[in-house]
Amino acid sequence: MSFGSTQAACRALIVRDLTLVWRRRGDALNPVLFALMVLVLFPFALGPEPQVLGRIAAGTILVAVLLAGLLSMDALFRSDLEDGSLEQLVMSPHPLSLLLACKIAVHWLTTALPLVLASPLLGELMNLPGPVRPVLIAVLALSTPLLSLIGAVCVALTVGMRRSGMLLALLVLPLYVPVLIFAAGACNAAANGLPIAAPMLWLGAGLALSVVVAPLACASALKISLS
Amino acid sequence: MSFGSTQAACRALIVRDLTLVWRRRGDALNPVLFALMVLVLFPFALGPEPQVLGRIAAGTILVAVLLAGLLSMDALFRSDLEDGSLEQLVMSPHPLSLLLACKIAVHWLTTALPLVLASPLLGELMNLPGPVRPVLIAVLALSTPLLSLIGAVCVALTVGMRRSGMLLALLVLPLYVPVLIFAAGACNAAANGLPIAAPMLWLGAGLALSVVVAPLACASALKISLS
Amino acid sequence: MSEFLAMGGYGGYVWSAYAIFFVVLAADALAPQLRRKRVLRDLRGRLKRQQSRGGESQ
Amino acid sequence: MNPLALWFHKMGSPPTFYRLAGRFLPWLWGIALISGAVGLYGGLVLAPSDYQQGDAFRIIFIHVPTAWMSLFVYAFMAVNGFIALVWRIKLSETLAMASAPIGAAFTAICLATGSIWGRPMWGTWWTWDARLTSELVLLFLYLGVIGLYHAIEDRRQAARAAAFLALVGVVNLPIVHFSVNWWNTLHQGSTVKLFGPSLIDPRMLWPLLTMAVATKFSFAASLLSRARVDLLELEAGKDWAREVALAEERTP
Amino acid sequence: MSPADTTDTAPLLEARGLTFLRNDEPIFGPLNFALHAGEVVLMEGDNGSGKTTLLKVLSGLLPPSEGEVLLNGAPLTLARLSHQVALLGHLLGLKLELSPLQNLRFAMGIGGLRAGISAHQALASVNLEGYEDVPVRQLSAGQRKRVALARLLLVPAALWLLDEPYANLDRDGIALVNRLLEVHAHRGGAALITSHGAYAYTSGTPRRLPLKVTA
Amino acid sequence: MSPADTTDTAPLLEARGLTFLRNDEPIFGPLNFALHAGEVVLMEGDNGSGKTTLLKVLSGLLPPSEGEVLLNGAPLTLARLSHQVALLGHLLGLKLELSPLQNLRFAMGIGGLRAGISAHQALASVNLEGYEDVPVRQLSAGQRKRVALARLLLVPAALWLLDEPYANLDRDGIALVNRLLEVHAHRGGAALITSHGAYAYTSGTPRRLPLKVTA
Ligand code: HEM
Ligand SMILES: Nc1ncnc2c1ncn2[C@@H]1O[C@H](COP(=O)(O)OP(=O)(O)OP(=O)(O)O)[C@@H](O)[C@H]1O
Ligand SMILES: Nc1ncnc2c1ncn2[C@@H]1O[C@H](COP(=O)(O)OP(=O)(O)OP(=O)(O)O)[C@@H](O)[C@H]1O
Ligand SMILES: [Mg+2]
Ligand SMILES: [Mg+2]
Repeated sequence: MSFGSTQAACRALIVRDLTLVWRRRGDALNPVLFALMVLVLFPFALGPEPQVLGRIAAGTILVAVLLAGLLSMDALFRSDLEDGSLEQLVMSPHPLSLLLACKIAVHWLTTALPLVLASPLLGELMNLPGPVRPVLIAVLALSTPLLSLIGAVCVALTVGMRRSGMLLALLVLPLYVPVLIFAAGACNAAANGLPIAAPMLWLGAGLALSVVVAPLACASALKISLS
Repeated sequence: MSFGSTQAACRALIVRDLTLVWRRRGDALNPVLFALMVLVLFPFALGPEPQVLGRIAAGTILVAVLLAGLLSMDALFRSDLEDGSLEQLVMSPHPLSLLLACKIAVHWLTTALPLVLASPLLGELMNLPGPVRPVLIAVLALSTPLLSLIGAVCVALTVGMRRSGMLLALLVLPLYVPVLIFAAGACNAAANGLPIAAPMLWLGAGLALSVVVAPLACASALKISLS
Repeated sequence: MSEFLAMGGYGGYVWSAYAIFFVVLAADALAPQLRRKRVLRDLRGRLKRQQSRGGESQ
Repeated sequence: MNPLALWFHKMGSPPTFYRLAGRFLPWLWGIALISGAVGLYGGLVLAPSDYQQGDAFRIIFIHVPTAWMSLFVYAFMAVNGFIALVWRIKLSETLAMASAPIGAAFTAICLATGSIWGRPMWGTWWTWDARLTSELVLLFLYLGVIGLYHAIEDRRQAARAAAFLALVGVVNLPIVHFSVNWWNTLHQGSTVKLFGPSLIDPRMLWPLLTMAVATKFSFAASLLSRARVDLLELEAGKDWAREVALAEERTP
Repeated sequence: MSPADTTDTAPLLEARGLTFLRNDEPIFGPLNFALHAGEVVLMEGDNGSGKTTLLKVLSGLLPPSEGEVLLNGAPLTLARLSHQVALLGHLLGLKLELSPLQNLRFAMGIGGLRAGISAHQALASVNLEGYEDVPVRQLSAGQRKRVALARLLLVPAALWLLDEPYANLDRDGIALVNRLLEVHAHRGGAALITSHGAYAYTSGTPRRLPLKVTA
Repeated sequence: MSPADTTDTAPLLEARGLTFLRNDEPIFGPLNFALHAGEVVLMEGDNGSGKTTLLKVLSGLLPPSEGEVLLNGAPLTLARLSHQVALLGHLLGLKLELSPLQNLRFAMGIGGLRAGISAHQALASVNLEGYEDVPVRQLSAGQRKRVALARLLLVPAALWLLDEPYANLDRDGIALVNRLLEVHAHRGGAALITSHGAYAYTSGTPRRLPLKVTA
């Protein structure tokens, strides 16, 4: 009789979640497509003048990525809740926060990473000025995991609810605002040829902090909302 | 023994749906709050310069209202599907399209109308130029029912699916683009002091057409996706 | 008096601000009173239901 | 047991609290109304008009107290939420959840009066300045707490979840307060200081402080009457609630 | 409830060579059966044998792949059928936010009202007096099922299609369902009910309709 | 399975004055009971009497409002308990996209593995040979329940908490559950199973634990 190591548990969870994503690999593209479509709407809504679009490109891309991430967040625990595997996870003998960290990591890998990789394309679409492009990628790489971690805590709070979509947005957006401010700050600085170190450092510090704190908070929130 | 008139059936449906909204009246504000929050994100992402904001205000408000409507659309049939009353509705002896038209009307009244009413506030927030303001309200009053009707058909197609959120967005957005183009066209014309009759007429024509066609299409789509 | 109401030309601003202040705070104060009435009514209805059901079973 | 928790257990048993709060309430409302009347007379009539802003500055007597209250009530809610999460004391849950709508009301007043004031002073109803925006985010936080509380069916679980969210949102408080120092904003910086001399005419200062007292008391009164109803609803099955219901029927 | 003395009238429901395919795999084979007024038929089948699917076909929600369904001798269409057929599936079709009375009023508005019964009486006959105005959310699973049964009593449908009506009910509830079925059969209605065989249909021996997977 | 000869050892599970309140309304009253190794206890109660809630409290998912739960004589904490307790609720905890084998592998990774059994063997003992690699979505309801039962066999938990294990199962499935329970009891495990009384627990007469609402 063996109770299994925590490492084995994490591995089993990651393997399962990746397999599930692979089984529904069409869905993994959804956030990219959504962001793409939000961005496509803007030229229609504003008219196609390149200067206007270029001026607002970085900000709009950030907002689109943020909204896409927000909408994909809802699915983080939903299917596990609906089929009862979330209870199995909570009852497992291993630290819940570690298991949740694995889940969040897989979720980021499969929903946000494609967005980061697609960002040069999005920049091209929106006429993003040249010097901002590498900065935008770096900013997205730093801020999307931060958004995922913050979002996961709020999702854990709303997980037992029906019709949680809008409520989740209401809970999450105030917490996303600071991330957005620093991300946009870096892009603006790059556009004006100013140093971008300060906002990037803030983002990095936020990420480091939330990597440690968010899984713990997420675990407590989950226990509250399952009870 | 009486089988009841179609009029009585519609009245029963409207009374029930309104009672349900009233029971959860907090939720009815969600679309407004969401649109507000999307708009709030833009000044953070773009910086607070009033001219820039004013230039993109009308378009951004349209996109925000469109996204809020899209997200609230998902709930149109969901709870009826989940508790089985959708089957009762489909099996009722009265024309399904008429019943669905009532449902869509109540949904518009309770989710989109608050958005239309809140649009002056949104315009104020985004520094919308003065002459565009009345036009924006008129445009929203014409285009939100159109969006609801188009959206309802797509929702009816995806209603049986789990995790339909993103998929719905993909289906609906291409259909929303023409509406967006005319709506933005009217606002741009107003901003430049040009006549706005043409795009408004197109919107009105689209609305008239879809008031007739969409409930029928919605009924067929629903029957397909329930079987 | 009318000079006081005019507030040096800023009357509209000042008085509308004060109006909002009073209306919102009055609503805030009234809301619990109304809810209290409803809760007490529900409570009494519940008591009656329990009594009538208890009477039936005995 | 922790002495704080012990105190809460004694004072905070719902029937005791219900009775005590009922006895305090008239006094709290009375003080709030009287000090409010005095403060308003001082602010609207006695205080001289500002040399720069004319009479428009009189909005200060409601704007600033409600702004302070918007922060104070949030802090109060978060502290009670923390107690509710750690020691699971029902009274704290109730107090935290009852303060959310009051805080939202103060925040809304602050935003509304601020933007009415901004129109003549800055020439615009709204700008995306750090203080204004962070105050708006504060309103959203309040609304999120209220929304989460009402979205969950079990009242106590709902209170814990919403209290958790309130705690997470505490990061916004220092941002609201220090935004005028950290970023250069259109909004003016601190003029009233707790320690050291204030940069404001005493004839303006005393009505302002009186109004601050009045809003504090109106908060306390509103909080207690909300918490009373909440406890009554929460404990509807208990004997004391039945007795209250019957007693109120006899003396309506 | 004596099936023998009603067989000479036109059957209320008749299936002729009824087949349903999903992805070209047969779910249930060619079925031929008739259901006469006054009959209660218990349909038995193992898990996944297609009971729920058959009821959906019979109620017009799913189109049959082959064969046809006759209602009073005429082919089934969704519009004609709905006056005559009431379906109670796994999902009860109740709004949790509304009271039993509000739910029943909606059902009457949509489906019509049988002569000689009111919503209050229907609730009384399923032992729910006193719960008229309590939100359904606050009712237990068994009480919710009773509200759905009250709807059956209320709407003027002669044919009841009940999918596992006993599931999740306690012994009292099971007895209630049997009583309602008996009353319904006595006044000339008919019912087709499903079960996977682990529950007892206690009042008399109903005609059984075995459902075999043909694949 | 003879409860008498095990009562002198420390009970596997013990509840002392266990109470659970929802919105301050008691769901189940002060409960006192002990469950010894080798016992299978059938918990009966009407709809809404709190059976599911009790199982959740016993498995640590819900905190008790009053009283305590002892596991092998020590108070229950979520971390300690999970090696020893397996819960099978209304929701089976299976991923429909994955095969039974993949689902079992995940369960082993999270919950550990009992000595002397493999995933293949567990599937065989619930009569699912040949279905190892079919996505669970394509299995019938009864077969899905069997996969969940295989998980019980696999993880090293001495105490099984089964919520309505017979529901939705046909007669074969019910017999299988009873067989598994017997085997588990014989090798020193214990099980608490719920039922609303309409199903028959066929093998012998189990000890019954009535659950009364105290309100
Ligand atoms: C929508 C617009 C406004 C918002 C949201 C707002 C918000 C706030 C907040 C939150 C505070 C309290 C800060 C703290 O104590 O930490 C405050 C204080 C204050 N506000 Fe505003 N304000 C707005 C407009 C204005 C305008 C237009 C003026 C005057 C021109 C003004 C004058 C003041 C003054 C004098 C204080 C007191 C500062 C002190 O002594 O600490 N505000 N405001
Ligand atoms: N929506 C669907 N898509 C594909 N296959 C389905 C669908 N619904 C049911 N099936 C399959 O059709 C078959 C019959 O299902 P049905 O629900 O009718 O069975 P049942 O007799 O009601 O079983 P149970 O006793 O579990 O309720 C099963 O094999 C099932 O897997
Ligand atoms: N999440 C919840 N929130 C509020 N009340 C609940 C919740 N879950 C259950 N209840 C209530 O608690 C009581 C006990 O429910 P529980 O599910 O434990 O009953 P049960 O004995 O399992 O009934 P059944 O035979 O229907 O499964 C019921 O009255 C139910 O309405
Ligand atoms: Mg079935
Ligand atoms: Mg149960």
